[in-house]
Amino acid sequence: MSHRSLAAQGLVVGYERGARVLDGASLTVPAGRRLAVLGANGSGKTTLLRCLSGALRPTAGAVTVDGTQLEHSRRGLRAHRQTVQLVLQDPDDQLFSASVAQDVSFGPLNLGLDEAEVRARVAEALDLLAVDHLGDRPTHQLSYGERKRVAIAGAVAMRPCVLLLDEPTAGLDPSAVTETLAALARLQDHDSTVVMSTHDVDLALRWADEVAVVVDRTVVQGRPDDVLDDRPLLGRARLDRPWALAVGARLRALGLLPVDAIPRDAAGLLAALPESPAVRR
Amino acid sequence: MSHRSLAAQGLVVGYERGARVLDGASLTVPAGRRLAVLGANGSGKTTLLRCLSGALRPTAGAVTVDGTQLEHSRRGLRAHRQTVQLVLQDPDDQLFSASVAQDVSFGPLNLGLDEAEVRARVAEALDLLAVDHLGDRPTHQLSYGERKRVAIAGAVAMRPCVLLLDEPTAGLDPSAVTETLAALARLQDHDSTVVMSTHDVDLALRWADEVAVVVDRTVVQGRPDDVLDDRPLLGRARLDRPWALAVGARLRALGLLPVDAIPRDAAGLLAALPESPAVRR
Amino acid sequence: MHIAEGFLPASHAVGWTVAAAPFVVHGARAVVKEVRENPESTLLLGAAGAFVFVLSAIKLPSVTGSSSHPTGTGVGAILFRPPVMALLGTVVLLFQALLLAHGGLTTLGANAFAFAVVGPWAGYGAYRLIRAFGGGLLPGVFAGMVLADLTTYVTTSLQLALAFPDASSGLAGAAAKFLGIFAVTQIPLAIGEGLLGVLLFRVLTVN
Amino acid sequence: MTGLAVDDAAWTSAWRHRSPGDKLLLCGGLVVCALLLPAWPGSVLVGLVAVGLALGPARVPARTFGRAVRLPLAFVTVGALTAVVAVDGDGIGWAPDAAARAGSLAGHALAGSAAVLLLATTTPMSDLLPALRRMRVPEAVVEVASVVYRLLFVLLDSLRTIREAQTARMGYSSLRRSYRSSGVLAAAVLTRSWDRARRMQAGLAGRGLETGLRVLPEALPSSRAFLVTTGAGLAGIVAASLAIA
Repeated sequence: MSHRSLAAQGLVVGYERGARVLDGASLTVPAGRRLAVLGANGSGKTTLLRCLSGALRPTAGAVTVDGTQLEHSRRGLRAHRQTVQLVLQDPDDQLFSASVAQDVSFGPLNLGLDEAEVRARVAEALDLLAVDHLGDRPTHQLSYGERKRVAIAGAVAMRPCVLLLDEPTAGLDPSAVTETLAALARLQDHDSTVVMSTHDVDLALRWADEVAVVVDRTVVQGRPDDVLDDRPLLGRARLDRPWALAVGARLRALGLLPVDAIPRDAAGLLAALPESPAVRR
Repeated sequence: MSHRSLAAQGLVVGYERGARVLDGASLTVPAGRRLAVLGANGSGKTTLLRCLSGALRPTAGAVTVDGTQLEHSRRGLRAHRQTVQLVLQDPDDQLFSASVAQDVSFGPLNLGLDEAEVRARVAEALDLLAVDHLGDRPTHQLSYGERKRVAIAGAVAMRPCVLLLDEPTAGLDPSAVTETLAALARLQDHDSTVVMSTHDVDLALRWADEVAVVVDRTVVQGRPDDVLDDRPLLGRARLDRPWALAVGARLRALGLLPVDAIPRDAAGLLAALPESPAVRR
Repeated sequence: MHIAEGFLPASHAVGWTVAAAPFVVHGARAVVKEVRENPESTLLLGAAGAFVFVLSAIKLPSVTGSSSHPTGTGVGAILFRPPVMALLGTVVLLFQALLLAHGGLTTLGANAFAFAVVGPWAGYGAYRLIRAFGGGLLPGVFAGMVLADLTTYVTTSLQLALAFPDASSGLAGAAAKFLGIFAVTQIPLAIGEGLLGVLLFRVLTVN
Repeated sequence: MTGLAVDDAAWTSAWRHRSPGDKLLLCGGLVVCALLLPAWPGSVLVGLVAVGLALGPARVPARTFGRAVRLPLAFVTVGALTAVVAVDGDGIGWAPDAAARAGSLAGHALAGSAAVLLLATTTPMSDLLPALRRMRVPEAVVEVASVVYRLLFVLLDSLRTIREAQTARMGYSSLRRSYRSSGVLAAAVLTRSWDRARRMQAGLAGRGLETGLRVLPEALPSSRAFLVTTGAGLAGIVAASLAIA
């Protein structure tokens, strides 16, 4: 397992019902950097991730790993699946075994690893996601947030170089979001490049090194503070401008923030602001 | 249909698996005001709403409408249902018909209304939720956000005085959230009191007239800018402090906001801040 | 494989409809009674029917690489009993005819007789017999699933043979032909369905 | 969610808002004609009319119609060939009139299938099921069928997603693993179906589930012109067939 660079060039995906979902979408996932894929529901985020994972074969365009093109043959897909893993949004459709440990062992067992190695992989994955205490619990007794993390563990046990997560924080409460982000940071340290899709622009600004906005069937990629400050783009993408960029811009204009300070969240903003000149209550 | 005051006193709910979910929870939904019920996942938000709707009978405590206590008899529940409707988080739990219009007609038909009246109610409900264009689309072709609004329409067609919504915005993208909030405002104008549960503190601050935090098996109710600024309480409830309160407090301390200004969102904050004294680029 | 629309002569279509009707009506009565006593069971029965429909969308893995789908009526008969399966099976056939163009409307009776009556009863009978003689759950499920699948195809073959007797060897020759084409080829797939049933019940009983 | 092609066509067909009774009458009439009239020219006429109406006024995508007809075509080909092969002690040969008999069988079946498909691609199940009620099918059965219709899409969606997740984790990389994964998949879909039913019970209780699942079908009024044309068209097919045959 090591960080790898995953990319897509000129993806075209057309559904049978007529309209194209993606039409010339290109994207680069730089090895070892956090990429957030942003888009409204129905924009094609999930379709893009499914193409990257090999689950969906685009009508045109190519997916490459470190420059080598993905072949949609049995053999090509098998190799790709050991490099790239996708975790879909709804954990219920990814947990299909009775117990947590059993579910996480599904992938490693299919890789033909021996029992000791499978156990080690399961333990490692549960540990990375901080769900090791759930190992022998039945999957249907878990909370939504726990199920989401166990579903991620199932993919992590395959030791992917790139992990694609579709809306990993959707439906989670703030503390579960914090735990999930901590787990993703551990995965990153453990040499998996992490890509997440989300429609939460504030989260993307706070978390990502780079963002890719899926808009008008294509992708606009760049730095979070550039792309997420591009109001016409956000309007077309039906996304909001992160509050921190809006408020930060005004405070810089007021001279309260240094001209080069671009706070990404409340903590960053408060830290960058001067301490109160007024008397505290 | 008219606004009614719904309340719960000293609710105790114990699950079979041992621990109590609620233990002495009291809550008042003031007629015609927006109440947000806040809590982390698993805190008992849904249980509380189910008690209020009559779906769950508490071990102890009472639910009242305009002071009259809910009886858990067939007759009592039937009357209650015409006053209070609950919409669950997962729309697939409530949409049993493949035709949107047929699904919405289910409730009114069960009220024993005649065909013309049922059709009128269906049309009204679809209109209020701005999903009238979906009337003849199949449920299984709708997006998640569309299904959520159709599920709300199914409850609205019962013309409830109080509408309880469990996480109506969870999983929705920003534009779908905006549309849902607009629909809720129309319902409010249409004389339904709206209660929503959420774990999004920023949304609660922005939307609610009052908030009720479910914490430690009980409920703390009050004004959003009071309750959501109570950091020890939020800590116990595993919720974040809304960024607007944190940033607002600092800017007041810096003398940039009037002492009585409590902005609830980015737009409010920007409006309350002075225009830039510096030269604009 | 269900008999396509228009393939059976009218008299056969009517005859098989009459033959299947008592079983389906019996099943409908059972369902009506169940729903009257317990309105919520509408949802459970609907879910059961949807499950049987969806089960036939699972691809049975096969050595040759050609794919085939389980009938699913064996597992349905074991879980929900043959009378209910007679009705649910017929509903599923109606849906397959109208959503997948698989089967037909005038051949619904004939297909129901094979798929929703004979298959479930044979499968359920085999399952009960094995259980009664002290066989375990899984052998019972295996036999039930294999038999439900196989008897469905045997019945379909015989229905076709009855409709189209062989020009020189008559009914027997026709039966041999249709069984050879539609039933013998099904044997490995029926065994596959049995295996699938065993795996399914093994997962269920572990839970 | 991706649906089933025939169902998608039904919801978007230009005949979606025609009365289901009218369409049943037309398609039922065509099916009966396909069954009872001589294959030449009866079946040919029925087939041409059914396909013409589907692709013409009903605006069903030709691709959907063509794909859907493949399944009956396969059955009819194998079935008809088997029927016209003669076997006896000496071996295998063609029955007398093999070509004519096979043609007639295929004609009846393909015309009938096209007529059923015309109904299927223009009328969603949720419009057809209320019509069953008028045919004296018990309310409870119609309600169960309508829940089947809703849930099969929910379960198909689960099935596809679970299978995709299993595939990604190498669940179908050998025959043995494929079997194991399929068994797990079937069990998972079964538990989902129970779970769905249970959750819907809770979800619908507040809207009055204890009185059943009655719904109000859309008002899709019958068209006199459509009925007259149907009657005249069917009579024409019958007359032409009897005259020519």
